[in-house]
Amino acid sequence: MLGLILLFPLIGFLINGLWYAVLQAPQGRKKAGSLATGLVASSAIFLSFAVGVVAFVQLAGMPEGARVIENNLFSWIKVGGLSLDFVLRVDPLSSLFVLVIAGIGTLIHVYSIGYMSHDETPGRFFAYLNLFCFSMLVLVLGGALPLLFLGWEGVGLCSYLLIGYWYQDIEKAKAGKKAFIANRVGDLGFLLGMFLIYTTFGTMDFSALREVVVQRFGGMAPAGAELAAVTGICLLLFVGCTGKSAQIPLYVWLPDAMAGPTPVSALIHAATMVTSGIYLVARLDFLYALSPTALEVMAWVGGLTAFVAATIAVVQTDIKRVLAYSTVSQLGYMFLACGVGATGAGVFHVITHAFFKALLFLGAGSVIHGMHEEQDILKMGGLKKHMPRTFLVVTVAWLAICGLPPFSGFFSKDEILWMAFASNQGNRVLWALGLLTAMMTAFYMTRMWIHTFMGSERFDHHKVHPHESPIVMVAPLYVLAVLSAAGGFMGVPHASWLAHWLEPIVPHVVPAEGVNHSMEWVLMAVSVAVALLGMFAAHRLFRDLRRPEALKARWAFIHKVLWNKWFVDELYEGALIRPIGRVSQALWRGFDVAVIDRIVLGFGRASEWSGQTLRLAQTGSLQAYAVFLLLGLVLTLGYMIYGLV
Amino acid sequence: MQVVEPWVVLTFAATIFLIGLGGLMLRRNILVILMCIELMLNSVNLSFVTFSRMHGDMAGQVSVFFIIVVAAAESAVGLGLLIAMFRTLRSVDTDDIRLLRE
Amino acid sequence: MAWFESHLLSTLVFLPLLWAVAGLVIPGKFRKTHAVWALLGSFLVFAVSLRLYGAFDAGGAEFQLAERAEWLPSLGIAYLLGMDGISLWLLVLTTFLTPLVILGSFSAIQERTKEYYFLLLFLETGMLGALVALDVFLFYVFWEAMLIPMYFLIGIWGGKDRVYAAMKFFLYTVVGSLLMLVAIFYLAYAHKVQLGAYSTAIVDLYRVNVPGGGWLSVQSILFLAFALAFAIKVPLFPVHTWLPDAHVQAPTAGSVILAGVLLKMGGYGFIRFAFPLFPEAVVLYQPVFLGLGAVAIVYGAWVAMVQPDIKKLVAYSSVSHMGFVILGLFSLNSIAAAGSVYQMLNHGVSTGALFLMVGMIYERRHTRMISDFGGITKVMPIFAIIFMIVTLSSIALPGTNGFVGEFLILLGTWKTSPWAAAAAGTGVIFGAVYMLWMFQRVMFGPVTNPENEKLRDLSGRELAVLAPLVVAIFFMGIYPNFFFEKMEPSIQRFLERAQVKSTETAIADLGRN
Amino acid sequence: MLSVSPVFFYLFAGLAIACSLLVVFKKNPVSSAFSLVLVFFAFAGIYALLDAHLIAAIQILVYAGAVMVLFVFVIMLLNADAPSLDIARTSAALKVAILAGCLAMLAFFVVAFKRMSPPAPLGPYTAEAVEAAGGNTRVISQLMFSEYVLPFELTSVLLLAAIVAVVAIAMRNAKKPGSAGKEA
Amino acid sequence: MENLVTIRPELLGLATVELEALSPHFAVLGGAVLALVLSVVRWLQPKWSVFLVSVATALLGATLSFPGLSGAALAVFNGMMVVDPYSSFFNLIFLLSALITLLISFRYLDSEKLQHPEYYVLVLFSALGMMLMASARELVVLFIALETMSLSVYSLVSFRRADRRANEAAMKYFILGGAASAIMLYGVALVYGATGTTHIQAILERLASRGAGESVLFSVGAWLIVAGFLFKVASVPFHMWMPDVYEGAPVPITGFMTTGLKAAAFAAFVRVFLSLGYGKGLSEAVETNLHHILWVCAVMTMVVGNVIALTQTNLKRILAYSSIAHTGYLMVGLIAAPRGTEGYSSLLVYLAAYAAMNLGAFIVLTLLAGKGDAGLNLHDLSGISKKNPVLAFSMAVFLFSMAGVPPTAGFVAKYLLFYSAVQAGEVPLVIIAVLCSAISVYYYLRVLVYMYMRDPIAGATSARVPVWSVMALASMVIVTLQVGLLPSPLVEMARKAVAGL
Repeated sequence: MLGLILLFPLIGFLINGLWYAVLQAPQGRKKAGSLATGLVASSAIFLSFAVGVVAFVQLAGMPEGARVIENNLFSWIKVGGLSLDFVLRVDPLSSLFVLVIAGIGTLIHVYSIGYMSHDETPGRFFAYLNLFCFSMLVLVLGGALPLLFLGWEGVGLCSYLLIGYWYQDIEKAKAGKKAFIANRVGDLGFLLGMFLIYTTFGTMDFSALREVVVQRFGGMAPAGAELAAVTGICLLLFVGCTGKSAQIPLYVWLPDAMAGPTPVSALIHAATMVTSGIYLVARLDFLYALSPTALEVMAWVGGLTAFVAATIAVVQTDIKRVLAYSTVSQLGYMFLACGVGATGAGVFHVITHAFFKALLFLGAGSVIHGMHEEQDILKMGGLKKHMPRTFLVVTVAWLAICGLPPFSGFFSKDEILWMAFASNQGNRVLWALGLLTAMMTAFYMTRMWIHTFMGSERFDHHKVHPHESPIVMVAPLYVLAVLSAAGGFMGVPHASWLAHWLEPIVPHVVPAEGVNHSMEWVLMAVSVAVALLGMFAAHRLFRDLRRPEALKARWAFIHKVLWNKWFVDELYEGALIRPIGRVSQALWRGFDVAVIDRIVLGFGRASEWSGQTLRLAQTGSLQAYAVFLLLGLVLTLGYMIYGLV
Repeated sequence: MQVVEPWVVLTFAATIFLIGLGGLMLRRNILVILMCIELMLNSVNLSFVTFSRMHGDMAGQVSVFFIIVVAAAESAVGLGLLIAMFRTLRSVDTDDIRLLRE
Repeated sequence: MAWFESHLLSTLVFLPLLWAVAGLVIPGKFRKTHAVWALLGSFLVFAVSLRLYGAFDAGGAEFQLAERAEWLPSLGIAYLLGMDGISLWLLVLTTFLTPLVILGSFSAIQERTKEYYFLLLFLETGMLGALVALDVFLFYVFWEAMLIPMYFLIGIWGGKDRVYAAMKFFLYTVVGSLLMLVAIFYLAYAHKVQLGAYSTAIVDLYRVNVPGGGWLSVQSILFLAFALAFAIKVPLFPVHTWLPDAHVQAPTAGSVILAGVLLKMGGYGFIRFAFPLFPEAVVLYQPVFLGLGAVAIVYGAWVAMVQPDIKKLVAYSSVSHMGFVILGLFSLNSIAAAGSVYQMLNHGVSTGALFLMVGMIYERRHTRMISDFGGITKVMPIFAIIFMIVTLSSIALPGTNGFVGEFLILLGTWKTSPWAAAAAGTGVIFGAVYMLWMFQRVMFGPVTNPENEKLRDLSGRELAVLAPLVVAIFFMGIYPNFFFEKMEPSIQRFLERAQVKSTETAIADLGRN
Repeated sequence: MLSVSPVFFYLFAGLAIACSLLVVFKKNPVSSAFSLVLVFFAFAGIYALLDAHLIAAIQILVYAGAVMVLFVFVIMLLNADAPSLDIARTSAALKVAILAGCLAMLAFFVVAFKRMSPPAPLGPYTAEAVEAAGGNTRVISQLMFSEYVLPFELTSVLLLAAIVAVVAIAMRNAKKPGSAGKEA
Repeated sequence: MENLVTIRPELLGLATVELEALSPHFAVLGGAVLALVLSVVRWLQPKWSVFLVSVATALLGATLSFPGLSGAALAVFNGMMVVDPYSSFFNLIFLLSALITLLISFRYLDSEKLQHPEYYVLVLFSALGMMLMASARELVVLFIALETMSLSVYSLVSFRRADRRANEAAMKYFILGGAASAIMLYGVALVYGATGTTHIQAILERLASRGAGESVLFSVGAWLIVAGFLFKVASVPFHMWMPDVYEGAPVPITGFMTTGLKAAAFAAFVRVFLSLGYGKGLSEAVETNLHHILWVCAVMTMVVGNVIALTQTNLKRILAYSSIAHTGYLMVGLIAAPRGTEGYSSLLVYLAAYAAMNLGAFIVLTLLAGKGDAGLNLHDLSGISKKNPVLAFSMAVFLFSMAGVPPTAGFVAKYLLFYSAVQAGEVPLVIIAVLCSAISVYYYLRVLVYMYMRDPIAGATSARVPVWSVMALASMVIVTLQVGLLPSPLVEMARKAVAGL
């Protein structure tokens, strides 16, 4: 039954793909419209969503402890001591992700029908989108690490294809390549982690792995070499996560990924792909729990990423880049949560973030759609009047992301902050950092909100006349708006259905003893206050634009640093890419051609040279030959006699 | 009456042989070279005769007979070659035959 | 027909040659008929190889379908053929690629087609013979006989300075194999001394114990002689400089066969001769070759990055891919060994496809410089799709054949030496870098060069050439067990012969997998 | 030990060495030819001393008579009797090398001959036995036609081959080139 | 004094079994004389008659010597000559090479306007000389046979009388040849002095009994004889004459010399080498010295031959230096033979294979040679494969065979030779040999480069290939490939031949 979830998007991909390749691609063939191809794609993902819901219901029906549906499709690789089966497994954790992926996927597919209406080859777009959903579902449903890796690289490929969808613009193609290579760096860490698991525990299947770990370590924590191995595994897998979920060292590709069409950014770079890192950590939570150092590293990386991304987002002017950095920042939050041991909170934030971030992106999409591809918020303003429905839904999302109480953002972010403060892995500094980032999030989101919808209209009127997006785009927004608003209630502190639901996979974290219960309410109030403070500051600052200009002039240096993304891209270019280029040039010209070939040809030239010199001995004069003969004779005779005398 | 030591005769034959060999290398005039070859063959004959006397065996002397025949035939062919060469090169000097080299 | 049934391997080996000789009758000017005749022949040979697949039963004896005939009894040299799981798949790869190559060169080769197709089929005979020969002398005969047709293929139909490339290719291999020949002499004589009778059959030579021990003991020197000959063929890092020249100058068909099969001879040689004959030396030199393999992977990738010429880039990528094979073989455990044999098959398919496609662009634009291209996707969409699939297979994307090979090799190598696996792992990244960078400069971006505007897309024939390869890429990626079933027992025997107790059995009893 | 009177031997030996040096160092080929004749006479003398009377006779008949006549005839034919100064043209270093080479060889031979152990079993054909059997010539000719019949016959083949060879070399392809083998 | 029994009539008569054994020799001699007579008869068109008679003689001689291959060794003429499988094996090589030379010379002489019947007679006489050398068991007889062969070859070398280079080559060959023969003869004299006999078998026995093995006289004499042979096979210290003579001589004769003359020299060399006790009779000290000298000579021959050939552009000179190189390989076989289990059989196989491929190469050269042997430089060959593909293909087979690339006779020969050398423990020598043959691959393939990979020169016409030459060429290609693919008949023949030594 689980095979069906995968089958539908695959069939969707094949239909669109073959239809495009055979009928549309060759020169002179008519291109199919976005409606037809869109419907095929959307129905495929919707059916998969339906099956997902059925599976969810079935799971819910099962007894508490044994909530697992598993079917083994076929034996993938069986060689030497290794045997990998293509086994799909759904349990509470992955069912949630399936619903999120398929659900939001369907909404975005419907939205794309409208968004891609005037694109030349929508068939190709929808084929890639379906392929992405297929890979993401494989990632989530995969029962063993290699299968997860199959999905892992599959989504990497689809993000490459979709970012570089408009391939004629070389910049967009470069962005796609950058994304794929950054992911590949991460994937190497993932691979090595997988090998370390196999060599230490002998299996890569999740359930088998869990049994081996429990049986080997049971209660007491591992020590010495065992600890080193487990920590190694966790850190290597985390390197994979940083690659995929855009954390500190490898996050540079996500902002550039905005080159892709907006639905792509919404689906891949907000809701699904970037969260696969969290899914992996959650799936192997029983391993991460064993190595405190790994958790600490994760927490700090998450915290720092959140903070740095937030600082950059503050100064960005492109609407999609602001959202991109905000995503990086929110992902930092999620890893912060996992790092302090509250994986449940992390998963909860994934879900809520998926709702409001997808909504924000789609909202931005409809703004851009209305403003005829204009993405710079400084050239927008006053769109409230022109796009009332978009304004409404974006406002809901804005409130959610700032973390105001009734909305979903508040519950998940607050849970994370509380855990950062209270759990025995958490520490005060991280909590403070998180709080500061929350404030800055509110600040830059409000800035974007004001620039886009409020204030004077800064676009030139006769060229651009904004209009509301068609119903096919707005309907999904409404659904998402509802989810963003109500989504928080599934994880109300102390009575969270979600924690209960994830119980067997992700144990519920109890706050450390030293912290008394009442502190939670106090901190909740503090975080709401901080959010309001951020909003109010942005509102005051950006009411008339002269004041930010002045601020920018005074703090020019800081602005320049933030505007250039802390010069991280330049750092990588200078430190890695250019030196490797120079070294390989040296290797090729220098070593390959100069050293090896010279040696090889050297032998040839040496024999040629000796040939030339010896050849001169053939002077042609009879006398010389005779003397040479005598010489030979005398020497040899002498040697013969020498032996005897 | 004293007797001649065999090695004296053989050394004498060897000196003649080496004079012939040396002459062959020293002289450029092909005629003299041919004569030197004859000298060498004569000294070989002498060695054969001396050895056959020492061994009290006639094999040496019979072989000398055949060697003389061969030497004669060889010098005839040599002179023939010399005439043929002379007809085209108009000289009997080895310096002129340096066309084939390296 | 009974004779064919009982002498399946001989028919397989000599059918192409006889067919080629029969083809000589067709007069020179009927170009098309030569090509079609050769194509027919190659299909026939492919059919025979499929029959072989059927006849080979995995559980059976080590070398099956064996044929023996006295050849030089006084020296114990016999015409001994036999096949095991590993050579089965390399045979099928050869017979699978040859028809595609012939079909691919219909339009490419216009002059002297009679000799061209004769040489191609002669080359096929050489390759097939080397794969099934179980007598060291017979193997050496086929091993060198292969060089002659390839030398002419590169030399006559090649690019600008083809003569230099052909000569370098020939001399490189000959020097290596001559040293191997001396090692064969020593071994054959050791067999006579130790076991009384003359024999150069490989099974007998396995029994000869050569004094092992130190770095420069007899066994090590003999091993190095064999290893050098095969390393040149692989090509392994320090002795690889002939490959880029040979590939750049060879005609399309030549470089496909060169990359597709000739490079595998090196790997096959290691498996059949170097490892089982000198197990101690293998263990002794294991770190050296693991290092060389890893260096080859990284070095090949790095140098490929800066190549202006597509063919040279693909050539250096072959150095990198084959570095994986060496890494896998020298990890001496069954997963890595299976991975490296599988990687050899993958490399044959994906690099073969790459060269075919580069050939197709070359036929249209007569240039191989990346800078001359740009925005080809707009003009040739079908070509772009297939080129993308082949590129993905070359950078080992899961789901394609490349991934299975590299995954197993890295997993196996990790067990033997984590550092080598980690270093080789970076090759995966650099692989993606140079392939995608090339793909982007060639296919994406606006159509800058006016000549690129009017390029016609793939013709039916060209599609027919590429379709089987694309199917193979996905089939090998999704259902590798089809290949592993037949290969498995032979790999076990190979490792037992290399007398190394495979380490993973120690781990297997830790937990079920 | 050779029962040879030293006086005569040293006389002939001295003559032979002197004349052969003359052969080599004389500028005029004709004088070289004549000194070569003297050498042959000296050799004939030594043969006689060594009781090889047939060889001595043949030496004079064949060498002195036939070969030298041929030489002189050729010298006159090519009127090459002009003195050729070719010794001067060879470089001094070459001369020294040749001399040194020859002296070294001579030293080796002398060493070889001095260490020669007397051959133990004396063959049947001692001087006296040959005398008794009817003289040197008789014995040689009888041997020639019994034990050594093969070399004897082969020399005839050799001479035939030599004649054909010389004819092929020296004939003048005068008149019609390519004429079907009708030569002078 | 009992009267000496000097007259032994029984030695004069020839029993019928001896007649049969000697039939090849008598056939060739009779044929030569008949050809000589016919060349004088004017009305009978001597050009054709002599040619046909000589070809018939060569064929007859070859067929007659076949039975000798399997027969027992038969000593004739008081043991001075022996007809055994060894000599029959070599007779086949000599007559084969004489036959091929005759076949290709016919058209060659026409084009050179040198159609004189003496040519064919001299070829037969030199073939006869070679046959006698192979079966001579007595040093003087060997010397006479050697001289018969040499005299006829001197004349054949200078056959193109009008061409200065031919005369020069002949004169150089004669003078140096004469000196070498004199040196060898002096060696024979010294060996006679040391052992009291010139009979090969007797020398060996006397060596053991008289203890002459250690005497300086014997070792000096032995080395002088070996030096004489080294000159004939053109080993390094004595090789200077060969390139010039090969270039000066007419092409068929160069072919005849590289195959027939070298084989004859080696045939006699092996017999004499055995009789001089290398491997059995010689004392320890002399043997090691001789081994060292030969080792050095072999290495230098291989290196010099291969390396200078790299620099040559004239095909005849390339094949001359390649012949020197092959002499080097043969010397490796010679050194290794006594200690290796294979003995001299690999040497014989090599000589046979070398003869086949070399004759083939020279057939192609003769057909390509222009007037006065012009047109044999490398660039004249460019594009031949387009003009006459048959010639190009056969030349390719011969060149690959010389380079020792598998499916050809050259490879099998090299394999056996080096295999027996490794068995004799000469591994360093074999490694040097193998590396030298790697060098040789370059200059052999360079010829192929010009033939196949260069475009033909404008106006180059395809050479008219007469029927005789095609027959000869086809037979050589077949022999080269046949020995390459099915070597066992030749190897068995060689092993039987060596058994009798």
